[in-house]
This record gives sequence, structure tokens and C-alpha cells, in this order.
Amino acid sequence: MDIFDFSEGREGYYGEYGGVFLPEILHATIEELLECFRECKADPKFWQEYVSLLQNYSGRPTPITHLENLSRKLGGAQIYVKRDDLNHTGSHKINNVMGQGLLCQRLGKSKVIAETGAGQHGFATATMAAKFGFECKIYMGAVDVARQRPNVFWMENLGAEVIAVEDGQKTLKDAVNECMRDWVTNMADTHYILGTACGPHPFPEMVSWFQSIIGLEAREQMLKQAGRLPDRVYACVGGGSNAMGIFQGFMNDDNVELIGSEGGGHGVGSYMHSSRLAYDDASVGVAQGYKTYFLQNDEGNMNETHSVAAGLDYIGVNPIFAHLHDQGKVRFEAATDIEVKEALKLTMRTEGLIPALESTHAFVTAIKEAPTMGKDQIILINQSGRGDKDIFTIADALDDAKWKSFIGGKADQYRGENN
Amino acid sequence: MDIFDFSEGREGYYGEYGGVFLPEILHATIEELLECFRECKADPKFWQEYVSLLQNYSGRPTPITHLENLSRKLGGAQIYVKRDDLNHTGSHKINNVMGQGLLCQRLGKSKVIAETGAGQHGFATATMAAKFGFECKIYMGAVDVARQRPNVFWMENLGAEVIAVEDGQKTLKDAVNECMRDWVTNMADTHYILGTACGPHPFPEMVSWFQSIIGLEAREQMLKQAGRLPDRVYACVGGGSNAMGIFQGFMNDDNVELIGSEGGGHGVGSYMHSSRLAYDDASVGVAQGYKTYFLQNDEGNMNETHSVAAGLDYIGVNPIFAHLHDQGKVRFEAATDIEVKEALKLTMRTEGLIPALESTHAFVTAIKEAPTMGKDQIILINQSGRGDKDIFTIADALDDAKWKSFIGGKADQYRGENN
Amino acid sequence: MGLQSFIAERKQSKDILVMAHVVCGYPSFEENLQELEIMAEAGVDLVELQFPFSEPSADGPLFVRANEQSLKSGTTVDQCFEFMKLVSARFPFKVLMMGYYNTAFKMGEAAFVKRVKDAGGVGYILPDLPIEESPELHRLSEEAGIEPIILMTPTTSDKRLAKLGAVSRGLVYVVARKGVTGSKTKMGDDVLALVERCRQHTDVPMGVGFGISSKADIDVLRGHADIAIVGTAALKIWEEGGASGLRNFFAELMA
Amino acid sequence: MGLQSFIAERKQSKDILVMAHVVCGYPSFEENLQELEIMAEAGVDLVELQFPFSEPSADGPLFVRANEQSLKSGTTVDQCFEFMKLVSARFPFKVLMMGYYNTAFKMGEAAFVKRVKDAGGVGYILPDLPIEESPELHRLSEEAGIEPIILMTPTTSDKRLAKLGAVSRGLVYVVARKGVTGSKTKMGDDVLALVERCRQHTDVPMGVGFGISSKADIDVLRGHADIAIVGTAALKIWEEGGASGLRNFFAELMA
Ligand SMILES: Cc1ncc(COP(=O)(O)O)c(C=O)c1O
Ligand SMILES: Cc1ncc(COP(=O)(O)O)c(C=O)c1O
Repeated sequence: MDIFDFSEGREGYYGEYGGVFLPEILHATIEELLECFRECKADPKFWQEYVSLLQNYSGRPTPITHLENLSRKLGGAQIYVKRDDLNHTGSHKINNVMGQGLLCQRLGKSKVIAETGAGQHGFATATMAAKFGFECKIYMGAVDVARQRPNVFWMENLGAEVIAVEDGQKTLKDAVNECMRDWVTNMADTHYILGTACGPHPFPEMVSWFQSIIGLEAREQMLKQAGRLPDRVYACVGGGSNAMGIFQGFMNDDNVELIGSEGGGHGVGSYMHSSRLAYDDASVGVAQGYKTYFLQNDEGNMNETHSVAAGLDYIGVNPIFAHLHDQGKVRFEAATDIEVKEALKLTMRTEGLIPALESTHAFVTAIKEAPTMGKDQIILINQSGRGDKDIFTIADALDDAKWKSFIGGKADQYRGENN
Repeated sequence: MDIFDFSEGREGYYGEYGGVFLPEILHATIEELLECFRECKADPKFWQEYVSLLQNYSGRPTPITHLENLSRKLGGAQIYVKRDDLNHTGSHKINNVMGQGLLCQRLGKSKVIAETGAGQHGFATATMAAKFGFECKIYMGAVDVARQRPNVFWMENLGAEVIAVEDGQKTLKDAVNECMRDWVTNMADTHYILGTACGPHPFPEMVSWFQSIIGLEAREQMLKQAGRLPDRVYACVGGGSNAMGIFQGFMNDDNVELIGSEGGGHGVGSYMHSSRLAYDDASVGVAQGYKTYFLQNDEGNMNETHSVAAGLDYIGVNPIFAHLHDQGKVRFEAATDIEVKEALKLTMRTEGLIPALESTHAFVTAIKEAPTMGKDQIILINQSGRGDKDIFTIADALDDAKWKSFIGGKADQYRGENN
Repeated sequence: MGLQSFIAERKQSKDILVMAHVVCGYPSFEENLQELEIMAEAGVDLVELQFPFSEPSADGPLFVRANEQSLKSGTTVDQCFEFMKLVSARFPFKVLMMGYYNTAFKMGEAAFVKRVKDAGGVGYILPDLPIEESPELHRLSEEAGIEPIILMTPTTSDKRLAKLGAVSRGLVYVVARKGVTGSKTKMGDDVLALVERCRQHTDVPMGVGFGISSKADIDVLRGHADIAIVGTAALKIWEEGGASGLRNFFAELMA
Repeated sequence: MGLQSFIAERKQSKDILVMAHVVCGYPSFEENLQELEIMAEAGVDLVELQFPFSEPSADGPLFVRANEQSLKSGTTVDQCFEFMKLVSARFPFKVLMMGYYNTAFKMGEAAFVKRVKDAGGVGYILPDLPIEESPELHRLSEEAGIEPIILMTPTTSDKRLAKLGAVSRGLVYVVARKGVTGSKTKMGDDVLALVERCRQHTDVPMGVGFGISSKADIDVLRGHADIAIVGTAALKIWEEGGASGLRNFFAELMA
């Protein structure tokens, strides 16, 4: 099955989802991007260059780690983890960003813009821009700027301009809108580095293509290390890029079940979550350039969303998943904030791994299901990022008293310096 | 040249440096350790197991990155960087720690203790202990506990007990003393995971052996990627483990110059530094179990030391380096705090890399020397760790106003929650 | 009477028409009415009623905030249609729905067309709906006798202008420059050249918008474009100068 | 008179001797003198004068703090030797230098031996100096007629005890338990068995230390060891109870 073979359907559509819903002024830009992407995808040298860039700069291939302790503790399936947390800048976001960096070079553009929520994609983009010598602007909701200062600090020190978006909910979706506004103005010399497999065609396909390196590696590694394919593969789903990345390695393996884990927030019925497919609260709509399931009201205005993981806290899901969900090809579950905190603690203590809060959503679902599986079964979790750069969020989530008093002391010290 | 062939000199001595200066009560323990280490070193399966553990858990081999931008900007030698920052937990410390973890298993001990200054070694040890199922205590100077809270937070969440040492300068050397005190009490079931190539024999040799994986990889990678060996190799030197690690790859290559970069702190003559070999302030002494150059007064009491990089801020240097310095085999330079800040900024902006403050010391010396070298020459820098987990230190070092106001806001938020 | 004939008729007595813009429910429907009254008095020919949307990604800061505030104060799509009905009945200018495609998509395209029509609207502007995605909506609109307004822009190739021209009806909205609504545009030869280029591909009237804020701007367009589209400038004046400010603004603009 | 004959002589009138300990310059040299006066009055036989060191890794918390405070208040090695001279001249007990090897190493081993000797010391205890590292120092000491005190411990194998025994002179310091100075030791059969084990390998007198804090502890050792070594307990009493406290402590201890 090649989901990107549009020869029998409409280009850029996955079932009824996807498409390009952009202002006319961007038509030429998106066409140019599509054409350039088609060239790159058809050119084996491009992929080679991409892979070797990631190898030499970001440390790919990332390994697969067998979690013997956790598997034993849960008493069911053998758990393996794909370690995209070991990437440079700490998450899978760098894969996509480096790929788009190469593509931006081909396009001959000198500036890049990107939206960011948690800051990981912005951090990766700022890093790539420093490496490629692009001018870089990162749009970030003002609420996120305030709560994700560490990432802002690094982006700025990497030479990026970080712009706090004061509109709307002042979070990720508003940063996307602001990117669109920049892009319709500056498309002549600016490429928009979208951070996930959402947005108008060809972004879902393009981001998925770059992230497919995760799944390509993982499949081979599982065969080598575990001797066979996993029975189930788990990944968290924000926009869906890391999940698309790993799932693509197993798309044609009918015996491998694919499970996406969304941000369950305060749980089903709370309306404080970001589960577009696992819960029943989302409906099909068109926004931010594409058609998919959105958390929106009956009139098509977007609802507030919530997840303890800023990177999952988004209104839409990639259109490919909307389609694969319809097809029953990918199963979607949700992990609540509380479950995430517990799974994070468990994973830290039993394996010495600190998954990002986003990635921990995949762990939650896997940890729930592993005990119901046989000891001879195998599951693979995608650890899309590391949690140590989210110390503020995690310390808050774990309500750590010593951390809070440390911060109080630091603040006093800084205030003292100013006097 | 095999520096670890003691057949012609005294076991555990490098020239006049090294040895074992421990209380009699530890004699049996250190003998047992030495014997076990000798077995491991002689057993190719042990090394294989070690390498595959690091591959599967920590992402080794770490890549070599060619810094084209920085090389171009400096206009001299081509700069390559060994990326040990991409290791799990963010530094080369994990290499040693995983090796000692395997050894601790062989010893049949169930508890580990470790000293830590910056917290990287403690973080790595806590991680290893979680993975191996050891009980873990980390000794850390009270001053360091206060200023390195993020690492303490992770260590605790990984299940380690972090003990604030209130003696002496309340920093790294005092944590070492406290480890010795724990060890003389609990050696029956406790292994002391020393964090650098210092301390009594066999620690300098053992830690160097585990870290030699850096140099083994790097030599091969340079040949493959640059087509030849580097002309110079730079590494920062705290205790000396990462430097020993990479240098060992080139020890027998007479045309490769090896340069260690120490903490120059406030500069020569300031007596606020931690340069044991690059400056003339240190002299030979015996403390913390071994003989080497220490920053001490005429009566043999240790001086206060300083470096912006907590991991370099230590009184002694590994005895192997004291010897190689005498022999002229390794050249030692110092990088001052101010130079480090500038080099860090430069590296972030031109290459998208954030070296740890420790590692940045190696960059400083390399950046000074690269322009004086030919364009056809090659230098290799060991990036022993990543800086993003040192955000507090770096934000302080860079005196970032927005960061400070963020911390103030966070503190107010926490205080508000308590009311 | 359809949009295009209305424009033709008005153009008999004027060398250039003016289309104005309000965001429904911002600052409030009452104030909208006052604004519209002033516009009507000044002789404005067409008005876009913007239905607020939570993701107005083609709008500039002022309209973004207006969309947001309107939604916050509880504005619904029903209210917007009711308001449209009231407005199109009360005033002599013609009314267009302006908004984002999701508003139409969520109620269903057929319902959308019917509701615009029933509310007295003569057409709609959906800036995020490209022609590739709108054949069915266009068909429904044609059946109902309302017009889907096509946008032509400075980045549109001739080849594409031909495509757009082929399906344009009622009027074409010529986007004077890159960017979002709200910032100033230097109205000059570039804009006029663009209008000329667009005219090669369609016979429907040409409205020019994005950044028009003064009589001088309109004077530049006079004789070249059919309609000057005034958006943000009017809202800004309303916020800063209230009713009297807006009255003066339109008086000067259309003098 | 050398250490060993001094011990032999004293043991003619006592079944067990007592060795006490002060950290030079802590709380001050004046207070050290007062303490020593009390010890002398009580009939203490031997005293270790600890030379403060910045890295006292074999000491427990109380001595660690004492080392630190003494250095902070400016105590030098010269002062310690002068104090040793004064003390060994003034009091009937014999004095040993106690400290870490670096103090000796930095001044040079020959100078160290000479200075201990000149200050009236009969020997020294350097807990971080293993026998493998001390042949030259032992040779110099023998020449000078002072004694390097060897430590034997619960973890020392018989094989190693034999080695240690072979080079021990003056007295052997039997470490009663694992750990650092300062915490309580349960004085019982284990300790006595250890002393017996040590005796198999040397004829020099046996002192037992680490955690001795009461007459009861000493009673256990009586008839088994030659010397009871009291360290931290005395300093603790001095800090808490001052001169009268210390006087009572030694009176009870040596009753
Ligand atoms: C570590 C990590 N994982 C997952 C995500 C979610 O994005 P996606 O679903 O595109 O992988 C993010 C987004 O910020 C992230 O930072
Ligand atoms: C990243 C990093 N590099 C270097 C060092 C210095 O240690 P060493 O000289 O043993 O490599 C440290 C110590 O904490 C460190 O964390």
C-alpha cells in the first residue's frame, strides 16, 4: 500500500482528507514547493545526502533499546524502544527540519520561518538555520513563550528571532496562523518549515517522508535485534509526524498493529484534551490549510485543547491518520495527563530513560497493553524525544517541592543582583 | 607506547604519578576491584558486551561532525567534532558509568555510590543504576546541589538518593572525600563509581579504558570521513577522562598532536582557576587516593579552585596526564571563563551546536589555533557533553535578562500556589 | 439583481465604486449597524460582512483581534446571517459574505449557499478556498444566483490567471500586494499593471483591495479598477475616532 | 625512650593504657592545651596530635569539621610542630603525629621525620599511607628512632596481616570496625577476635580505636588490647561540656 500514490485519487488527498486550502497568493509558492519536493523524492542522491547529514550531524541511526526491566515487571510482551530522543536537539523534529533545510537550499531561499508549541520544533529549526546559514524566525504563542523559556533561550542563542504570538489562545495553532501570515508576505525568499505532518499538501507527505527514516531504521533493527517484527508499534500523535515516521516502516506488514496515542488531557468527556481520533469530540473541518478532524464546535470554530504535553496540544491531526483511522489501519488511544505522569515515573526508575511528555503518551498505552500480551510477543515504542529539556513542565507536572524552592532561591538571587 | 604496561615500572604508576593511597581498610576492596578489572580487560567478551550495551542504550558510535561554517570563518584548519554530547544523558560520562556498571555486576555488588560536581556524572550513574537495578547514592557538594538543581531533580527521579555534602568547599573534591567515607564503611556490598580518570589505581586506568571507546571510534571515523588522521586533537581536561578517552585513539600516531584544555577561570595569576598543568600554580602531592599535580599550598592543603564549568573545577588531574605532560606527549592550555562564553556563542550561531561549558574549553583552544594552521590541516575536537542541560549555568554565564525575568515569574507562580 | 449588473448600473453614475468591510459582532452588532449607516450615507456601494472565525490566517492584526473579540462575545453564524438579512434589507448597498471556508464547510455547501441567498447576500469571499476545491460550491452558487468572488494576486501566473478568469463571476478581487489585510500598500504603477494583467483574463469588474486607506489611493485606481475595497482603514478609524471619525473618513474618501 | 618500651613500662602498673586525640588548633591551641592538661591529670598515656588537612577523607564528621575550622583559623604545619614540642616537653604522656600523608610528602619525608623527632614525637599515624608506599619513610624513621604506626583492620586478610606485622613497630593501631572515625562501635567478641588475629602476626603492643567512648568499652578490651584509643568521644564532650565535662569524662573512663 502506498498512501502517497495519488494516481487513483486526487493529488494530496488521503480519502477525503488533506488538500490545499490556502490563499490564492500562496498558490505559486506551494506549487514551487511541490515541484521541488517531487524532484527531491525522485532523486536518490537527495535521500543519500539527507541520510548522511543526519548521520554526521544528528547521530542517526538512533538505536533500539530492549527494556528488559519494564518487560519483566509488566509480565507480558517484550518491550523495545526506538530512541529518537538521542537525536541532536533531543527529538525526532530534527529529521524533518534537516530534510526541509536541504530542500530550502534547492529552492534557493535564504530565510526560514516555523511555528512551535513546546519549542522542540523551533529549537530544531533554529539549529538547522544556524547550520545552513538561513535567517530564522520562530513564531510561538505568547503563552508558550512564557512557559517554555528554556527553548526560547536556546533558539535566541542559536541566532533565531522568536516572536511571541499574542492572538487567539496564544498557543501552537495561533503560531501556525502567524506563520501563514508571514509566508503570504515573504514567500519570495522564505520557506515555511512546518513542524508536523499537517498543513496543506505537500507538507503531510513531505514531513512523513523525512520522518520515514525512523521506521526504515526501526524495521531493520527489530529484525536484527529481536529476530522478528514487532506485534505492535506505539507512537504518540500530536500532528502525527513521529508516528507517521515509525509506522511507515511497518505499513505493509499486515501482522504489525499500529497504535497512535493522543493527548487525553483530563480525560474523555472533559473537553480538556487533544484527542481528535481516540475520543468522539472532533469532526471534519478545514483550517490551517487542510481538511481533517479538528476539535471544533458545530459552527467550525476551534475549541480549546489541552494536554500536559505541549507538543500534543493541537486542534488537528494529520490527514493521513484521519484516513488510516477510517480504514482501521491505525488504532487510536488516548493517554491522560495523570497516566502520563505515572508512566514517566515508572520509566525513569525502571529503565533510566526520560521520555519527553509527548513520547510518554505512547508508553502509557504500551504499558497498559503489554501485560495482556504473551511473553513471546514484542512491542515497539517510539521515544520521539527526551524529557530532560522539559524540566519545568515535568517538575510542574510532578509538583516537585525542592524544584520550586530552588526556583524561588534563583529568583531571589537575580533580584539581588539587580539591586 | 602502552601507558598501561606496568611491567617495567610499578603497577599503577605513570612516571612518578598515580599509586594507591587509601586507608588500609580498603586494601582488600581495591585489590578485589583490580583483579576483577584485570579479568574484564583480558576478556574480549566483556568489551563486546560493553560496546553493545552502549550501542543499544546510549547511541554509540557517536558521529563526527565536520564544522564547515566555523572552519571557513576561521580560515585555517578544517575542524571536526566528535559528538559525545549525543550520548544518552548528554555526555561521555555514561561510557565509564556503563562499563563500571557491568563490572559492578561481576563483583556481585548491589549498591553504587558516586561523587558529582556539575551533576553529569551523577546523572549518568543514577541512570545506570536504574537500568542495572542497583541502589544508588550520589554525593554532591551542597554548593553544587544548590546550583545544579536540574541534575539533582533527575537523579532523584531516577531513584537515586542525592546527599548534599556540607564539608570543605562543599564542591566536587568534598564529594569525593565523602564517597571515600561511605566506601570505607560499606565496601562489602558497595562499588564506588569514580567519575573521572583520577583516584587510586586502578581507577585512572579503568576509566581511561572505558573512555577509550571515544578514541577508537574517532580514529576510524576520521580516516573514513576526512581520509586521514587529524593533525591535532583537542579535549577539555577536568579529571581527564574524556581527554584520555579520545587521546588514546591517537597515542601511537606520532604526527597527531594532543592538546588538553583546562579551566582557566579568571586567568593566569588570578588563583581563581583550575589549571593544574597549563599554569604554574600546581605542585605534586597526594590526596584523594593518588599522587598527581594538585592546586595546593606549600603545606599540602588544597587551594580553592574555580571554573565557569563545574565539571572542570577540581584540584587534581589524572596521573597519566601529569606523566604525559612531563614527557611532552600532551600539550596543556587553559581557556578562561570569558573566552569560553565567547566560543560558546560562536559555536551555537555558526554550527547549531551547544557544547557543554566543559567541552567549550576545548573549542576555545581549537578556535585560537585553527587560524594559524593551513587549510589542508585537520583538527578534531571532543565535544564531551551538551550544554542544554546546563541552562542555568549558561544563562547565568551569558547574563540573560529574559531568562532571569522568566525565573522571577516562575517563582512568583510557585509562591502563589502555596498561598 | 445580480452583483455584476448592480456594479454596471452603479458605474454609470460613478467612475469608481467603493466596497467596505465590517466584522460581524465587533465591536458589537449595534456598532456594526452604526458603521453601516455611515457607509450607506457616504454612498458606499458594496459591503463585506465578515463572519468571525477562530483561525483567521489571512487577516492582519486588527481583523484578527476583531474576529477573536467577536467570537469571545458570543457571536454565532446564525446571528451573522440574521444580521446580513437585516442589513441587506435596510441599506441600498449590496452585501457579500466574507469569511473562511470552514464556516461554509461545517454547515454544508448547499446550506451555505441557501443561507447567503436567503439573507440577501449577492456573493461570498472565502480567501482560503482555492478554485481547485470549489467546483461544487460554484455550481450550487450559480444555481442560486449568487457569486463566488475569485481573488487574483501579484504572484498569480498568467496561466493561472486564465484559469481563474475562466471561472470568475460577479467581480474579481485583485489583491494589491502580498501579505495580510491591514498594512499600507503603495498604490502605484505596480497595482495598475496587475489590474491590467487581470483584465486580460476576464471581463468581470475588478475590485482592488489590501491597504487602501485614502482618497489618494482611490484616485490612483480611478479609471483602472471598478471598485476600491476599503477594509482595515475604516475599522481603525472607528476604533480611534468613533462615528464622527468614520463619517469624516468616508466623506473625504469618497469626495 | 622509644614508644614500645614506654608502653611496656607503663603497662607494668596498668592493665590497659589510654591514647587520646586532639586536632591541633581546634577549637584553638589554647583550648588544646586545656584539654591536654585534663588528659594528663587523668593519666592518659599517649596522645595523637592531628595536623589538620584539607581533605580528611578517613575522618568522620566531627573531626572533618575540626580540621576545616582549624585551617580556616590559620593553623600552619609550623605551628603544629611547635605545639608538639611544647606538649611533649610539658606533659608526661608520649606524643604522636597524626595526619594525612600529603603533609609529610610536601615537606619531604626526611624533613618530616626530623621535625617529628625534634618536636619530641615518638611516631606518627598516616592513615592514607599504605605500606607499599612507605619503605623509604620507614627506613628514615627507623634511623631517627621514631615509629610509623601500622593500622590493621577487620577487612585485612591473614596474608596481609603477616605483611603488616612484619613491618610494624612501636604499636599497631587496630581499627575496630569499618568506617570513619566518630561513630559508635559495639565493642564485643568481634573486636577481641580481631585483636587476637592481629597478635598472630606481630609482637608489638595493640591499640584499639574507632568508636571507643566509655569505661565499659575499655573494660571489654582490658586483658586483650594494650591500649584503648579514644578520639571523637573526647572532642564531643569538650564541645558540649567544656573543661568540667572532659574532666568527668576521663575520670569515669579511666576509673
Ligand atoms: C518529542 C515530541 N514528540 C512528539 C511530538 C508531537 O508531534 P508529532 O505528532 O508531529 O510527532 C512533539 C511535538 O512537539 C515532540 O516534541
Ligand atoms: C561534559 C563534560 N565534559 C568534561 C568533563 C570533565 O571531566 P573529564 O576531564 O573527566 O572528562 C565533565 C565533568 O563533569 C563533563 O560533564
